[in-house]
Amino acid sequence: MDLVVEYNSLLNFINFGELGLMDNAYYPFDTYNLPYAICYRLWEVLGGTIAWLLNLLFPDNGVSRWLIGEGASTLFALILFMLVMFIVVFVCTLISLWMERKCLGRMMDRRGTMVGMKGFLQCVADGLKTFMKENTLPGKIDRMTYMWTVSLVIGVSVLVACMVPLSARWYVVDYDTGLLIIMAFFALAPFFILVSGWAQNNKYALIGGMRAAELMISYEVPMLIMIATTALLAGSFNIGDIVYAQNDTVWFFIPQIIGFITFFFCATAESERLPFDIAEAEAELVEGWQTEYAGMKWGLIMLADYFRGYVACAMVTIMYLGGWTLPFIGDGPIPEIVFLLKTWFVFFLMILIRAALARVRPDQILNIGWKVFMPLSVINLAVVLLLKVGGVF
Amino acid sequence: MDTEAVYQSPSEEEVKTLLTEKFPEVEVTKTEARRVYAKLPREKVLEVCKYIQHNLTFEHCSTVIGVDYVDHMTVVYHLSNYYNGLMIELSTDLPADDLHVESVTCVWEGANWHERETYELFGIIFDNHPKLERLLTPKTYEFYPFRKSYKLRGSE
Amino acid sequence: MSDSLVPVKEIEEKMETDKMWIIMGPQHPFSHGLWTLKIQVDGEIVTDAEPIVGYLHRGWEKEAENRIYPKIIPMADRLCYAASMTYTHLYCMTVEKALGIDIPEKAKYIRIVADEVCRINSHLMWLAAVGTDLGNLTVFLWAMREREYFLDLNVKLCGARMTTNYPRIGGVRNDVTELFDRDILRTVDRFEKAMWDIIALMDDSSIIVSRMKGVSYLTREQCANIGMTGPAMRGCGVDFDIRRDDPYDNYDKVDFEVPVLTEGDSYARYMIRIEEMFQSCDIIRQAVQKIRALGKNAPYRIKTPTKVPAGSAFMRMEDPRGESLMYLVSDGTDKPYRLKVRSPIFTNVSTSKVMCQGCRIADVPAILAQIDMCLGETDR
Amino acid sequence: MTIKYLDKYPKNLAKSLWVVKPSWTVFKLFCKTVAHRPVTVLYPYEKEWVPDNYRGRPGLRFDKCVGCGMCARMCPTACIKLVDAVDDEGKTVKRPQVNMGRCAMCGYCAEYCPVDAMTVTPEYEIAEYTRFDLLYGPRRLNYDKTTPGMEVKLEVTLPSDIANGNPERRVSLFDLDRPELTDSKCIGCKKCAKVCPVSAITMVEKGTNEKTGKPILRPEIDNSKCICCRNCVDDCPKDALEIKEVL
Repeated sequence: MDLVVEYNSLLNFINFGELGLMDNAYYPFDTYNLPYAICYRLWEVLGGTIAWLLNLLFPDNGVSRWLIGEGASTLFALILFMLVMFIVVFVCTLISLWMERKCLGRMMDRRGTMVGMKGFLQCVADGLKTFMKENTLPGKIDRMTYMWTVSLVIGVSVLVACMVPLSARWYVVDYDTGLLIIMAFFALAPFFILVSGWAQNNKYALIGGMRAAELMISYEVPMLIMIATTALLAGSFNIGDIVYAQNDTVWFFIPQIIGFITFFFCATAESERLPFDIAEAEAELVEGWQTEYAGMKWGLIMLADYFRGYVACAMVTIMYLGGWTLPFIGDGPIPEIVFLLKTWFVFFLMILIRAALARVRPDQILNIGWKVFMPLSVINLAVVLLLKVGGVF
Repeated sequence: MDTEAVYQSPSEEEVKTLLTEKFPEVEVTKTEARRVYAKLPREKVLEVCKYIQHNLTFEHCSTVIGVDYVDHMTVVYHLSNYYNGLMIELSTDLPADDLHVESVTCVWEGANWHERETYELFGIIFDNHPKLERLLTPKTYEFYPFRKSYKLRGSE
Repeated sequence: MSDSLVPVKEIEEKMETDKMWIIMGPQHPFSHGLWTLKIQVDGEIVTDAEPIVGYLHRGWEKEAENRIYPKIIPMADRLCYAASMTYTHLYCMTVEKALGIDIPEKAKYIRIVADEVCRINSHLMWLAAVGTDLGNLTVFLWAMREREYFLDLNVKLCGARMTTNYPRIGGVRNDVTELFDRDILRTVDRFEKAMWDIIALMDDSSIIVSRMKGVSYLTREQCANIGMTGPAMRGCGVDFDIRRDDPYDNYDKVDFEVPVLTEGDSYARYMIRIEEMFQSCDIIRQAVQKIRALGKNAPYRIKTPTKVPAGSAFMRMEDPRGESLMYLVSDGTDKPYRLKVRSPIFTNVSTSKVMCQGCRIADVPAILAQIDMCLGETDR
Repeated sequence: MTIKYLDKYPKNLAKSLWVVKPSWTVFKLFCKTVAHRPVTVLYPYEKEWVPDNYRGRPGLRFDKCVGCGMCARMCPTACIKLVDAVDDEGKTVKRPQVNMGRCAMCGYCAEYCPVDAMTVTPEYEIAEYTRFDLLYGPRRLNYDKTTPGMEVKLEVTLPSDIANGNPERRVSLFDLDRPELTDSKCIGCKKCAKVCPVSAITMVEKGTNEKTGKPILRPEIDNSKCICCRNCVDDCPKDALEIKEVL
């Protein structure tokens, strides 16, 4: 409890002068934004120090005045804000990576990673190792496409991971169509995978890329239907609205239990995790579309995979598990931690599935996608429609 | 195909009498429990093998083995019956200057690789084999390593 | 029909897709060992396959011609790392046959125990490989965990884990150690319980079953003719097991079932192997009882002459992977004149074209896992 | 015996909800391994127990060794070589040296050693930085904690004993084999006496040569000392000695 109290006192310090923050003419958000507030305060300290030092050297200069002005503060606060958002998501992803290694190890009757902090530092070591490798390019590739596709795959994944809000006060943008935008960016990566598979001049990569495309096409549709269903139930595409709608009634996995299971599997497939990782099926396709990427590129692709896995879990949490709210408590003192715990719980389910199941064959994946998940999502929609018409929600 | 009676699980004695009656050239040298050892001239190999496969229902060809006796070479076939576990060992001698024998791949598909192996290691040519190429050794090899004339370089 | 209309068939011919050769191996995650499988694919469907072996050709048979008889036993271990005991056993049996001697009862039963432990080892290794080929690493690690207990048994028996060098011409290397029978019975009991967990992971998972069911169908005649042997053959309906139908050592004195299925698909081959592990447990129990009954001081190894009389002899045995056969020609010296090994996988892998045709790329590892590749004995 | 697995499977998987049972099995093991430790051993820090007869590197008891070279003769990888070594009394003697880079750990040297000087040892961590370091000289082959369990006894029963209805008797492979002299071939060169590691061979005068007047020397073998190492047989220039196998 002490920790919570301390955290709250810290927040109170940051919230100090909240109104002042909001009164800033350049304030980029509509509502209170915690990371921005942190960054703003941080810049007030940093920028104020710089301005003061400059002022000591050149008394009463314009730069100092500009640095503590409203516009410059907002600008630098936004730059810090980007950094903070990325670092938080990065650490969350690293934790889920560590969790996967550790839990998977225990499920397989082994220990998982062992280096430092119960194996957490192994992620850091692996990252450093891949980053320090030589940047090799295979011959006879389409070099341009090869490079920009992988950059885009990674970039889009990081972008979409950062766009997931952790609470009502922790977000990047608060669109009315937030869920759709996340979904749109989430579904963008397979296109680049297809192109990159072609650009590598490798038969395995080509087949892997085509598999990624077919996987995406067949799983996008049920996913979108289920997003629409949730939006129908909540009456909005806005993430905050969806979460608070669940807080007001019940978590949505109760009325749409079919949808929850189906969406969970679809999300697993979309993030190309085992059992649905046919695009990089290592048994037959070596490493699928990543075959020709080595060193840092491969490390970043791996990280991007976990970013996508994190986003998939976050979407399940937002849509079905009540987001950052808890029943009877609502937002609570630290909604961000609640949200992350729920996300990691969903990720644990994914790890469980990964440990228990084998890889599905491509034609079976398409069959499951079109013949099982598609009808199930439509049934789910029908159930929700009945509930809505019946006036339960 | 021979249209004679089919013996599904012949005993050792039956195999001996049937083989020697049908093919006077075949010489059954020895019989043991579930084992029949026979010798035959190389011209008759395919004919006898067809008879053994179709009429005595020896469905499985275990091996085709080459042995280099310096003055001649021997090809040994091990054929087995899936109904009573009987095995026939057919051996045929090839003169050293004319290493040709009819392939039995058309009778047992399983003999394919064994014949290829015997060809590449001993230089015994199996006529009418669908694909008589080197299998284990590189395609650029020009000698037959398992012949006695091929000495190992190092000594123990 | 007017000339402007192009016949449908012609259009179909024109629209035929390009076929692509994919070379899988020798460094490929699916090839357990050094071999290459060239597959021709039409989209995702395999239209042709050609296995290429020989990367590990060491001239084993030629090498054996330059060694005295006892020195070939450690070499026979290295034919197959997973089934070393059976190859050593087979070699010793062949030499014994050429010598015309009969070995003590106890040695026969110890060999049976060692063989069946080796069979379980090998099958668990195969199960692990099937797990990874189908994309489930948990099966791999669980199977390897079970295998470890049997490797420990090997250590207790003869001091080595994999290359056991245990059977000898005329018997076995050493007597069973004290408490070995207790250890082995415990291990077997434990294994039978633990096996159901792995089965729950494999057979109760609809994904694994659906990936193996109905692929690479072979008829009984086809299977016998292309020379496939072992569990793969029994999965196709050939009711034949050398241990039962052509018994060697004392296999006719132990009681066991030979599982046979007529489905002929990949899943049937899988099921046969799983059942064989349970049957091996039964055989081990009976043989251990027999060893106990023979008493502590029963002879387990007889002295054999160093020179083998001239002549030829062959023996065959039921390897974990199929029928293995050794043919020995002796010229009366202490070195063999010719020693030929018939490896089951050498023939089984030549059938991969028949098995892979018409399947999908993703099926190829699942199908070839059922062959249980081991390149040491294939290339020799 | 009964079929145990095939009568239960394949079963209708829809009844067990397709993928629920494997997931549940994995989850059970997860709970178990979180509460207890997993089955894996943290190798460099903890090691598995190995029995005495574990076949690690070969070990040599210097004092017991007679330098007969049986190990070098039986080694399948030819990694054993007899080298000169200085024993405790300052004499130069022949002792085996093992090239561990080639050793296959088959245990033949321990098995065929007639005096049980060679043993197997449970030492398996023998990685070195250079190939030269892998050469184990006679002194380095010594293993401090040698126990009787590390000796490999070559116990065999004679087929003739079994035929006589006395199968209990076990002897070493070398107990009864003795080299036998073909008198007409022997030239009396004393080579066998020189190479005999246990000095079981003495040259005995058997009369004088009629033409030259020199004494005729013939080896005489002390059966109680002979260990049947075959050195005399191998080194005989005229193949006059031959091992007579007792079966």
